[in-house]
Amino acid sequence: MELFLYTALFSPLVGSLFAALFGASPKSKIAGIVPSILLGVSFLSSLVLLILVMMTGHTIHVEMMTWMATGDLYIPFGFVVDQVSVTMMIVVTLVSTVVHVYAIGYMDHDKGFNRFFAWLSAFVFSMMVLVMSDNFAGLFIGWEGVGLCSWGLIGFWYKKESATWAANEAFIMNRIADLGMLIGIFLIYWNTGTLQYEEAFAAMPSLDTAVLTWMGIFLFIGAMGKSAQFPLHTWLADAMEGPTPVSALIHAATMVTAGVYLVVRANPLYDLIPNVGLFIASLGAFVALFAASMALVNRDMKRVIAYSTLSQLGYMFAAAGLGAYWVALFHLMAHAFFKALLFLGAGNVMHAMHDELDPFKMGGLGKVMKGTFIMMTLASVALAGIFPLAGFFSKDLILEVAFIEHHFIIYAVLLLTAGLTAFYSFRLVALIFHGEDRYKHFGIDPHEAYRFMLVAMSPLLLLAVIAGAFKMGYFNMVTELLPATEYHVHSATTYWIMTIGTQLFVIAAIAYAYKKYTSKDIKVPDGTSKMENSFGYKLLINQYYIPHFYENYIVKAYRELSEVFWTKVDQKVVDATVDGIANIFYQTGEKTRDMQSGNLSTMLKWMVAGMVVLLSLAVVFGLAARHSGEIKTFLSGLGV
Amino acid sequence: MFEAVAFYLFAFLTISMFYIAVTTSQALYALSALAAGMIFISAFFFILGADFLGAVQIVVYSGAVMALYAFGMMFFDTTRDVKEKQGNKAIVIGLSVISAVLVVLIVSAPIIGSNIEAFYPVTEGAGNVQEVGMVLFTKYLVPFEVAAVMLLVAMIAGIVLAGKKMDLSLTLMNEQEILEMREESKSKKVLP
Amino acid sequence: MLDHILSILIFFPALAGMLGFVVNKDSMRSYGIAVAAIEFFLALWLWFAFDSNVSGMQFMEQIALVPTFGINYIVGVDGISLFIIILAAFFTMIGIASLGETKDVKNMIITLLFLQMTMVGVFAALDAIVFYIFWELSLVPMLYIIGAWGGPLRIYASVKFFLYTFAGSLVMLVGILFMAYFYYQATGQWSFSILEWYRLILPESFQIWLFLAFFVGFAIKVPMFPFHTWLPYAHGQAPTIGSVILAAILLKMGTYAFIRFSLPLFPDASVYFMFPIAVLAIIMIIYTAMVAYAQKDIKQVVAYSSVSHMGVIILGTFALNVEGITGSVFLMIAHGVVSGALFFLVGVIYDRRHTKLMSEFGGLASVMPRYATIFGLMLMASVGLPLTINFVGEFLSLLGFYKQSHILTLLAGIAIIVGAIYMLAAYKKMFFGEITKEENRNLPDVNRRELFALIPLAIITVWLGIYPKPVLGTINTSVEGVVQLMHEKAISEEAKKRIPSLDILINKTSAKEAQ
Amino acid sequence: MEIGLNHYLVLSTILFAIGLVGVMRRKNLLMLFFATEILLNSVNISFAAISHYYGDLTGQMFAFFVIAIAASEVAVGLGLLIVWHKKHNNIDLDSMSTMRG
Repeated sequence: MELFLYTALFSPLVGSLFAALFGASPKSKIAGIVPSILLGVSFLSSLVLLILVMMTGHTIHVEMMTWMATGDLYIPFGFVVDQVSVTMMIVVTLVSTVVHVYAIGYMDHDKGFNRFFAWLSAFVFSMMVLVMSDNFAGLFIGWEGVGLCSWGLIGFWYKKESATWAANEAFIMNRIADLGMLIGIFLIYWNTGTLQYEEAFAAMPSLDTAVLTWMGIFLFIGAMGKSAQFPLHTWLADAMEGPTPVSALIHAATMVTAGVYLVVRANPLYDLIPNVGLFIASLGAFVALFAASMALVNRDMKRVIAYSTLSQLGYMFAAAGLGAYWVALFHLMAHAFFKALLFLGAGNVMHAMHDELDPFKMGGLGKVMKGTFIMMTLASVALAGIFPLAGFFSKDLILEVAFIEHHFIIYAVLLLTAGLTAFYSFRLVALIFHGEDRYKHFGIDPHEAYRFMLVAMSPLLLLAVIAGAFKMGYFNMVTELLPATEYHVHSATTYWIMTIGTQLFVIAAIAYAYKKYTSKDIKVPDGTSKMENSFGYKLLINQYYIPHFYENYIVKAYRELSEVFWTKVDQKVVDATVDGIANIFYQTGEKTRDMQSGNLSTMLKWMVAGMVVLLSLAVVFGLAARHSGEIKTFLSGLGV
Repeated sequence: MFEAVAFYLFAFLTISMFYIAVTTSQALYALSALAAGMIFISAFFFILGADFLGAVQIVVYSGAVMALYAFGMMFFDTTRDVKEKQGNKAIVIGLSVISAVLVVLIVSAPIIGSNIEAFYPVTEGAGNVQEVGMVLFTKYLVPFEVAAVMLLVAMIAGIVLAGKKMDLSLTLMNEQEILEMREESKSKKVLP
Repeated sequence: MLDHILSILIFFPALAGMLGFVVNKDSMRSYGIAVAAIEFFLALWLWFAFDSNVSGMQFMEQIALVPTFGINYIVGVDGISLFIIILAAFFTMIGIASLGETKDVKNMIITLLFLQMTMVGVFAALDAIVFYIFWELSLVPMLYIIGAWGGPLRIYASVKFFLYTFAGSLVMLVGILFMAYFYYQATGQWSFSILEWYRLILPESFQIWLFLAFFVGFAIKVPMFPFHTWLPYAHGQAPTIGSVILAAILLKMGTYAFIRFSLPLFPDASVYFMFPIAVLAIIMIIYTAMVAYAQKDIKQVVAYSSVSHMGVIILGTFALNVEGITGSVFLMIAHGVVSGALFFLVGVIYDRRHTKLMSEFGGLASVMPRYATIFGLMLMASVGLPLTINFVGEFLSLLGFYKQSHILTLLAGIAIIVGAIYMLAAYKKMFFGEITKEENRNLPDVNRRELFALIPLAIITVWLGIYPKPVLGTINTSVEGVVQLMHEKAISEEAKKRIPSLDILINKTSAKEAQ
Repeated sequence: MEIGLNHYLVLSTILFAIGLVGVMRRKNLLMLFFATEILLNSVNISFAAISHYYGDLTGQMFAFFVIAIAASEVAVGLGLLIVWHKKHNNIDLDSMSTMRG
């Protein structure tokens, strides 16, 4: 079995290195195909492992080699395949295989084709390390590894200023969170004496609650960065500067869910500290609403989807925070499928529209791009949570969890967000695929993507539609590891009212979106309409002025402070002090040089002066030595 | 009583002689005053019972050293006044007085305060010269010999240094030669 | 031969350097490479013969120099110094091999060989006087390198470098002499042997003063805030090879000396000063990182970043537990490799453009992809990404210090954020964007000679990041000995508490009480 | 009125001060030598006085050596002075400034 494990883990790395070999050479298809095949192999291995784990219920645990060992610290490269990680492995390898194949078409005309696949496969490898590691340090390796690959991929088009800026922003924001994570790891090590999951979690119940709370908080700070939770969320929207397959894979399906994975993985810890859990849930609910509100008005297709991702991550955290880890993980999985699909569809649209992102400049594309249209619509339906698509089973479950756990505010917020989600998803669909062919004003001639790209997307489509069917099987599997709480509303009536009510609410939102955005009056907004000048719109389109705030009050302040530190403190204070001390000697030398006039008479005078000084010293010390006793009592009287 | 009178008398004489020596602008006056001062100092030695030292003082200083100076001065043009640029007198006198006071402080304090044991006590019943001879040729034999060698070296050094071109005699040269020599030595003045 | 391998390692380069004066100018380069390569292989042999299960000194040699005052030529290595010696040999080798077109190559190579003698000498010396001699001697070749081959401000920079570090080490010398005096007071014998000193337990007040005296010398060498200002000048003016050796090896003398002298000799004072030094280290980390961000010259960025990382090393050292000290020793090596490589990389671009201003570059990624890749790798190592060499050291250092103080570690951890900020900003300015300057359009990528230096460094960076065990294990054994010694020597309750007892058997020597 | 050691010491100090004044004030090298002699003599007085009042001959011994040194000093010094005078035709201190730093 270890063979499958290692195959699943290392074939992406091999693919990455293979593509990297061609890194500097001109584009060659093989650099895309080989990593894709290797990822397929990885996926198949994961599938075998999944079946194995499902059938036998055994988990596979291997220790490859020692990484760090010093003092009491022992960190191996250890990997574990259990119910949770195998789920993640399937999601990661599946989505990334699809994205790889898709990217062969998508990146067809790009000069950095080979480099792209090197980075992308490296990302998958890091992600696999992240999910398969059996200890926190290994998790951290993957954690930083995905951050690095995300940096490389967001800034893939490095000639674009905005892309490199976004890449650096993402990396640095993640680093801020990683610090929290690192501190969490330190806390775990010094309190439990180990970083292995099993032993650490086993030791936790005997620890002080305060310590556990800090652990939970710091680990969650790490999760907040990676999963772009408020207030570290701004990087995710900017990360859309990267190529679309990257957005699909990293910023929708896998990397951003790592935070959720961490919370799920650390469920024994969070079970012990329900207060932190509640905080996580509240923050999740807040972010769900907060992100959805920004998605309502945004005029950048990819950003809308990014905010939607953010919002869905909020759902996941809400579930995880409330202790419904398996629900969170399930939503993570379902979300990965339909969100990746949505992004890839958006990629097709972008290609067709020559990298135009404003949906207001599209319209009526449904006629030209049938396949993409169907896929994106279905993905949006799944996202909105309409029965019987994947979203219904996962997302509505979260609503039920909130309801059953009697957190009605969270429930209400999430319910409202569900409506908003439906609205903005279909606002996008309507603007892109329905209505007038506004793109004609811009002289664009859209075309459908390569057929194999559509074929590559189809597994995702399939899963987005039917993923709900796996719910029970999945439940049985993961609850061997996670708390097996079934969430059923006690009375059937309430259940039906809730479900149908939600469905109706969502459908109403969809209908409203369609009505509003398929009309023939839709024009490209030019900043004159009444709505665009309203305060709410401005607030939302400017993302609550948070990026503005960060830029002006943190980035600029940091830059200016750095400048001050350098020009003022380092040069004018620290270095000037040193030079000043040196100058004292130098100046003394210069000044006393006159003493050496060479005139013997003057020198004799100095000699006598020196003699006087020495004589006076002799007198002083002679007196001091004679009266040392009295001086000591005097000094001690002064308190010296 | 006699001792006190002698002390104050010679003290006054010595101080005034030395004062003249350091203030006069006439080299010859200075020399004479110094020689006189030296002789008056020997008076103190006699008062203090160091007869031998007093004798040596007169012989060496007034005899040898002063004669040496007198000979030396023949090389220089001593008839003209010694012209000296004066600096700040206050500094000169101030420094001197302060150092004098300090020396008094230091010298007087520990000697009065502590008991000094005599290493080489004065032998009863022997004259000063005898005593001196005994100590000088026993305990201080090596320094004495070294001093002798030093004097020899100094003598030779003095002769060598001063005796260059001694074979030249201005009285035997005619005016022309003397002028040439002067010119030559002037052009040789290469010291920066 | 193995019995005298350390002496051979120390003096072989110097002798070869002296012979170098008679070597023909044209064959000097190959001569230098040959000597450095032999030295490097000797160093590797030392590693091979080294028994990593022994925590004490190995390959000791002792020759009496001034027996009346207990001054002996004593050398020896343990796990702490072993790798720095190897690193020194390694850097001299690749430094000479990758030496670009330089005026007066012959003198440069001879100087480097002398420098190597002093470097190996410092890390191998076990007698305080011998240590001090090598420590001071190391200034001379460096002064020469900066002063003779440096940039326009080289005289100022080299004099500043020399005087500053020299002033510090004079204070250290006073400390050494006092230490020897106390040893004499306690035992009635003169000795400058560090191992003998280890057995001396001093009262806390003595420890504090002596610690301060040593601290001044070491802190200037490290250089710790606020003694760091000589470093940017020295780096800014030094030729590439000078910066590389300075950053990779010479700075390590300070941190190494902390572990060799300050900690085991003055355990109570180390605990007493732990927090003030940690605060200094944190200021050093954050402040210099911010200053690095404000720089316009890429070499200055690397120079300040190197100061910033030295802060983490200091922090790890003063964690006073095995994890922290092991981490800091490992980070010394890591920092040597990474900042050495970064200086090499800066040298590569300087050779091509004769400027180090970042505004002169931009878009280099498309012109020099290989260069950009290696730079990127080193950048990531510098930022401390896992699976690179720096991470292991930084992780362990911070982990170690976390035991002592949570808040301070949190503050020190900001290093990973600020480090990323200035490094990424610099990388962006140099490599990303469109090519703005015409001169940059046709720059040649790294050539074979440069790759000879960079590829091994890149390999080490990744190799020791993934599999640090061979190095870490050896360091760990020796560090355990040091920590155990400190625990046993500590007098105050506080120190006993802060320094963990390891309950391992080291050859316990009966410690003698000082009066 | 008894003359004690202190009287001699004070006298010696006064002479010493006079000597110092001469040393500092005189610009003529010959005069400088005179001043030096005064300094040496003032010390000799105190040596002799101390020797007398403590009944110890060491003081006198020292005075002898001082005299010896003074004599040799004069010999060598005058020789040098003559050389200098031959070369420069003056013995003024202000003209000697080759030691200028």
